[in-house]
Amino acid sequence: MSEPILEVRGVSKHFGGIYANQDISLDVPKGAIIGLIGPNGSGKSTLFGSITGYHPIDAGSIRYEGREIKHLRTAEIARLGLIRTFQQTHVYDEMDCVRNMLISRPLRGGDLRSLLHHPSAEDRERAEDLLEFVGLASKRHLLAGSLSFGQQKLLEFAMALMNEPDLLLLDEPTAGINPTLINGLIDRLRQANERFGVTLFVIEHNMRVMMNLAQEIHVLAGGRLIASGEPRDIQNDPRVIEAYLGGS
Amino acid sequence: MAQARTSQWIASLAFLAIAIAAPFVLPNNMSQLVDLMVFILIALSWDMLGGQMGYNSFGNILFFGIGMYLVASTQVWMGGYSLAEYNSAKGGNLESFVVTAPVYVTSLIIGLAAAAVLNYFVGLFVGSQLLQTRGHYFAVGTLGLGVAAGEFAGTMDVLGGGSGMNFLQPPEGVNLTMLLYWLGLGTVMLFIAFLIWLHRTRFGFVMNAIRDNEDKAEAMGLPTNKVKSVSWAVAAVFTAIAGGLYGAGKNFIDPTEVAFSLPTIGVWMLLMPLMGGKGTLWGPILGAVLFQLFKEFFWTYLFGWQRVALGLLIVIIVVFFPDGVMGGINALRERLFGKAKSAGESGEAA
Amino acid sequence: MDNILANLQLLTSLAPTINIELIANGLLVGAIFALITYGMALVWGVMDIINVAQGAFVILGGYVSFYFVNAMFQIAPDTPRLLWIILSMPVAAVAVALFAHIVFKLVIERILDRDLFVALLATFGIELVMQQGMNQFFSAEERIIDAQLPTFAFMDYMVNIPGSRLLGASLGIVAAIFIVGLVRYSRFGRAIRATAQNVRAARIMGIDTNRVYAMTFALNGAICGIAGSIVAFVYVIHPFQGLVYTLRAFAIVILAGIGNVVGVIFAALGLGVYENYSGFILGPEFQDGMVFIIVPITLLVRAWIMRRKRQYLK
Amino acid sequence: MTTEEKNPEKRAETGAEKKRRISGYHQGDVSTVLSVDAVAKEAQELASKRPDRAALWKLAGDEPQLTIEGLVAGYGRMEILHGVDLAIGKGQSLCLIGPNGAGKSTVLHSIYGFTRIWKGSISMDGRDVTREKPNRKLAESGIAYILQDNSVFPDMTVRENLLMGGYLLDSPREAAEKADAVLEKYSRLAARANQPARVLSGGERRLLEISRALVMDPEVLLVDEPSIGLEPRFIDMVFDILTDLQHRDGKTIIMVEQNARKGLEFADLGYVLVAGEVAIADRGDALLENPDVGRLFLGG
Amino acid sequence: AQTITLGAAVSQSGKYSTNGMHTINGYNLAIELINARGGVKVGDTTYKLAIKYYDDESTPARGAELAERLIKQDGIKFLLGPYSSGLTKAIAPVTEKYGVPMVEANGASRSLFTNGYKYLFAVLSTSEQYLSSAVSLAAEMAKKEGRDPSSVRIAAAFENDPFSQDVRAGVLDDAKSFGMKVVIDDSLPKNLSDMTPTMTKVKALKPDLFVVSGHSKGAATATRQMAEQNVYVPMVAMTHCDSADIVGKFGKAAEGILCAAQWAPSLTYQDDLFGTAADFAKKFKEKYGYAPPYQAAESAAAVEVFTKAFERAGSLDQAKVRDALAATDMQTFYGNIKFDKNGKNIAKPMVLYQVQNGELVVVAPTKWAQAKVVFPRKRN
Ligand SMILES: Nc1ncnc2c1ncn2[C@@H]1O[C@H](COP(=O)(O)OP(=O)(O)OP(=O)(O)O)[C@@H](O)[C@H]1O
Ligand SMILES: Nc1ncnc2c1ncn2[C@@H]1O[C@H](COP(=O)(O)OP(=O)(O)OP(=O)(O)O)[C@@H](O)[C@H]1O
Ligand SMILES: [Mg+2]
Ligand SMILES: [Mg+2]
Repeated sequence: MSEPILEVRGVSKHFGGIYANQDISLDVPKGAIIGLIGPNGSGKSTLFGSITGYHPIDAGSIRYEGREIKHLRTAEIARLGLIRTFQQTHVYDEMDCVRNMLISRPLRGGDLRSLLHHPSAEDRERAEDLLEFVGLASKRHLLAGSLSFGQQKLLEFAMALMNEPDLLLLDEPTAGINPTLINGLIDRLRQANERFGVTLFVIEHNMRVMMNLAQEIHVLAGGRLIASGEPRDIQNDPRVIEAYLGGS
Repeated sequence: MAQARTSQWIASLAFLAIAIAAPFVLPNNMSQLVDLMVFILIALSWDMLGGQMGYNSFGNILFFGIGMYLVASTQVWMGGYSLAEYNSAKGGNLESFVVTAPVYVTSLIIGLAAAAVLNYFVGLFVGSQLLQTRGHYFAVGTLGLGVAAGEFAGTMDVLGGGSGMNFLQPPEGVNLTMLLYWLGLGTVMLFIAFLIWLHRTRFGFVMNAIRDNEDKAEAMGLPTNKVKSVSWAVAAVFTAIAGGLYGAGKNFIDPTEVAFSLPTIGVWMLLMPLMGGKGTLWGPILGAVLFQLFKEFFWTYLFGWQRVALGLLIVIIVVFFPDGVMGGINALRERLFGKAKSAGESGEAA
Repeated sequence: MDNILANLQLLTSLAPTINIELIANGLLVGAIFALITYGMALVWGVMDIINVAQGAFVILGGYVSFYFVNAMFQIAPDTPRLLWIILSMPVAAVAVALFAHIVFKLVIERILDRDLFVALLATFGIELVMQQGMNQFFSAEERIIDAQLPTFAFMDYMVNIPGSRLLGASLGIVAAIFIVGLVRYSRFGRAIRATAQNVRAARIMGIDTNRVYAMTFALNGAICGIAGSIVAFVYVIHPFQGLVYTLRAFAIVILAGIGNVVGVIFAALGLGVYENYSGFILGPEFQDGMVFIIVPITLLVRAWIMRRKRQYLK
Repeated sequence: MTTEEKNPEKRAETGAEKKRRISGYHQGDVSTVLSVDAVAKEAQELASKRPDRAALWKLAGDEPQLTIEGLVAGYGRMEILHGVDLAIGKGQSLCLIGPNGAGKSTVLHSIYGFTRIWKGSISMDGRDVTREKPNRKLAESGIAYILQDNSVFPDMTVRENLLMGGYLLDSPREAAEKADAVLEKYSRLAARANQPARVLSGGERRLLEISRALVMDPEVLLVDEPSIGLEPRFIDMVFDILTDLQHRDGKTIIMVEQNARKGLEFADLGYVLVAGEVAIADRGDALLENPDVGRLFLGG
Repeated sequence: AQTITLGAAVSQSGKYSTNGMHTINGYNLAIELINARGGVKVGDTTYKLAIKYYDDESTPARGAELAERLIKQDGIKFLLGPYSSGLTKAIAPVTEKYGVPMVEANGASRSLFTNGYKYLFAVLSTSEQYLSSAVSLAAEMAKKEGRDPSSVRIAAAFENDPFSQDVRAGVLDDAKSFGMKVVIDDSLPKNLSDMTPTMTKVKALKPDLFVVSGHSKGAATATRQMAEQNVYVPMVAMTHCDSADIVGKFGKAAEGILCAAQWAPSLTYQDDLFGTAADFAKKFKEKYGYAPPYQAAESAAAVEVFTKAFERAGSLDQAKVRDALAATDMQTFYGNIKFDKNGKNIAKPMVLYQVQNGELVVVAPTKWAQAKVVFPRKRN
């Protein structure tokens, strides 16, 4: 595969007595769609947190586009084009959907002066487009806090795309989404990947999604990386079946 | 969108027109009008943090007090006197310290400017530190700072210590209340224009984003720390100017009861936005006007029970008008005319 | 500066026994703060309401106690003073608890689910009403209950422990232990803890959270009533004196960390001692300033530590 | 152990799935890509054939325990449900499915008393409970609610959390017995019995929340998206618990589930909710076979 | 009849409210007596007197606002003073600006009279005189014991507010002139509730004279804590003992404390309105049910001074009244009143009480002394 956009090397992270990540190393190649699966509590979200600077890591290194980012803060990392979504929905409750989208326009430099402009017509158009796509066009002027759980999830996804990330970490994007719409989401993810070259790194419990989307899957269990490989291999890997997909 | 913008400007012009007419209509209420300008300034600046960003600060009184002392001191210093000498008869010895009218006016304006500049940096610094805490911790942390500031000011002999400090007496030919009123009104208009502009920029959006979900804002790469400190610093600038105007109007500074008076001004500045509707532009202004009216009414007609009345008023407002008067008006308008503007557009207009 | 040096010298070489007295009195004062703060922390933790009127409740308790004791002296002049003083505590506790319950029904109940800012303002409003109301009803005169207790002197009168403070602190501790036990071991206590940790979940378990709130607020009223009686015979009560206690209680909750009940006791005792020392060394005029500046400073230190873990103090 | 094996009588038709030991989320392709609007339009058409009340009552065995009639409800000024009918018999289970934002959670909210109700009525055992307050629901009507998100007590241990489920029981001993029975059954929870609930992972937490219902001992259980965020094995475990509750303890269960296949497999009755109205109602297994439902709501 | 309305913003709530109440009672009693006698004759017309009050809540900013409101909105042409120096300081610039004569009775701070205010008149002795007689008394006692006055060591605790800080300045000046040493010089916080650190220091340093000033609360707190902490100083002097009623509150613990006062009922002054000082005390007690603290007496005197000035000016013109006020030279039940060019009364000395057997007894100056000073205080 191509150059890695993200290199995770020997990352460990513990909370009190719980070792959530232990010595994890993996690569995310540029332009790929990579999956991350594992039982509940195996440390998947924690790994996302470690990568995006949510908490300092105990050991290891994280390189993004060849550059060490473990010392950077979340916002700085995000400004490099590495964006994540959350398992529990995170939207701006008291603002309507359009504003939620407009705020999500990328801000690369982090310079305050770049904030002193009004959103352009282009931004608005793009925001409307994305809302249309996730089926929230008719809700565009509702406050995000009053959307249903699934709708918030969709909005959050649209916001992430609005940010035009280079690498997008999605934490269970389809949890709570209607199965038919999930198909659409997968389609759109593929488009984003193919057309705009967004690299995707996705956590999912829904194997239907994983099998149809991911080119390569990493499996965590008990905070350790226990297997990596193509979806088909993973599905038949005895260790993965034992730890996750279902024991004898 | 464009329509919302015009209505903002129309409202501003209407406000300006009323404010210009006010001294002629109410010549006997000049000092109340000066106070009103001060209140509008502190309400709007408090709202930048409390309403727009969701950080409830009790510490803005810090800038108010610093501004006040700074203006008074600048005047003494520009009058060519030593501050320590001036305050050596504690409270300020006015008879032997006189200035001419031009010196008085210029020193007042320069003092206000100095207060603005200095407090910008104080706000930036304090903000960069204290704004790292959130919620209750932030509220009580700033409260501690506000109270401590007053107590320490009372120990500084060069500022007159616990005996306080007088402003210089305005010389003959200076109509102080008029001067303060026009200065206050000018600052208010400047602030309003600034806020109208600011809330349309992405900076304004980010302020709201911080209020709604700071974690998310960070994850999306927004420079939350910078935005928070700078907003507070801007709020500090206008609060400090307000402090200077208020002090000059009252003429006498007492460290804990005039300059850093938490139980009065310090609480009023958050009460007013709440009364009017926080997180909006016109809410705090409306709140300041209403508050001033209520306060004066209570103090005149409910003698001896005025605080009881004020307390009850506060309780009634927070219990029954959670979104302030603006919220009530919007609800009424929606009921009468349907949802004329969507929540989003009027949110943006805020 | 010379002043400070001289005071330090007094502490370290000239009269080191002073240290004992400063510490002892600081602890005794701290115990009273602890009681008041415990009630505030309870309401804060369970209902997420910062009760600005806490000090006014305390003062109200003081007045109830004052009038009760005075009336009893009149009715039965020959009975021992101490008896009535101690009896006045349950009386004040019940009276203020009732008052708190009325406040709850009229105001607090309606603002429970709103943000902290609303609760702050509402309780501030209540405080204003109470202050001036007490001013009108009880007049502005400073009131005290003279307990006429002896002072215990040690070390040739260099260390003195006033009996009233000792009594106040011990009663405060007894009350605090009782309340801690109540919260920890009773069914009501379980409901309180459940509500504090997750309201919605508590409701779904069938807990009548509104009642829990009401009881918590009334319990806080009772605590304030007791504290008020103590304040009346250890210090002075005055309609406008409440703020002193409210602000200190804020400081103590923050120093201890929200939700840290054991911490409240240590923070309160520590603050009592710290206050006495800063008053002694820097001069009393710095005392209040030093008490309040410690709040942002502690927060900054803690925020700084948290920031290294990339977390925030919430 | 899997659902199928436990309830052989219920599962004959899903032969293709039977080979997987763990069903969790179902497999399948993702070729049916419909836009949200397309789904909405087609669903609207389905809704025009909405079932009448008699049909619903019949599904519930004509002797419903809990009924909703003509419910118009929402939040603030916003009307979300426009006349929803629902009936469920004692010991039955019902699964609500439908697009995001259709109002599924709102139905559960309304039963529990969290919404604003303009019209219609909700009754339980013939008693009108439309205006009963949420905190009286469990005590008086025996309705328990498992929320869509977090409802553990973070600083209590797992065991204490279970005990809290028995808060309304008369004796603490009874609660303790029930809690211990739960712990005995679920070793994953037993292993953590004395740890504070806040250290549980999302899945373990969900398990705790649902198994707590065993201690609470309600008549009717409302469950919002029991399987959200769970690993496949846990999903099965959760449905095991629900099966236990329904078939062993005779509880009535109303559930909302986006993992619709799994939900419909479990439930006796299935309702499809579209834009605040019941569009289709049928037996759960019949809905699974319904091609429209499959295409529009089960992802083809 | 026509009415002259005087204006006053006085603390009815806040920390000065006790003394504010005494002030208002004093004003009201005077008005009542004057009106009962027919009123004030100005030129050819006789006027009744009335007072419009506001509550300044013990905050200076509010005081200034209210003064302005009295003048501008209510059209009040003559003001009576508020309670406390701080409030007076805030109000004086306003009355000065509008040329409104103000006779005040409760702002004693010396710094009020260094500003060249032309419309401010104070009937009371300024604050630096409050405790200076205590300092000279200490010197006297030292001499009697055969010590040099300069050997006297003073402990001072003064509230950090304009009034008390001025009292402190007076004490420091006097101490300096005797060459005494001030071993403790503490400023008490305004929200005073506890004086433990100061008491501890006093105990360690064993001064010969302990002076305290902090309005009523300061007096009460100091008295109680001195007793509780076993603080023994041979001579203790404070202000506001009478308004704080330390005798009633603490009984024995107050024994031997010296109290500075502007006035005492046993003084021999008299006038035609109230009669003697004792008459005033009697009338006051009849009306309000408690013995008048000096704050009430001086407030009544202020109204009296105003009336006399109206009569002498023969006009209600503000400038003329001001000039009449400036020319005041009279005796009242409260003492002689004559203003210097800065408006402060220079004709009346302070008196010093001592608590003896549960009574406040005048011990200085010798002219009015009812008893000899007890020195040193008894240990209890
Ligand atoms: N902030 C934290 N403090 C303490 N423990 C934590 C924290 N965050 C995560 N953990 C613990 O770390 C472990 C891994 O959690 P993580 O959220 O990464 O799991 P996950 O793989 O995302 O699981 P799920 O599929 O349920 O979301 C869990 O045991 C969890 O309890
Ligand atoms: N608190 C609220 N205030 C206003 N509107 C709300 C509120 N909660 C939900 N809504 C609206 O009600 C509609 C239905 O919401 P509900 O949560 O019932 O949907 P749902 O069917 O459960 O969807 P999901 O599958 O996404 O959870 C949504 O369109 C949403 O915007
Ligand atoms: Mg996770
Ligand atoms: Mg839902």
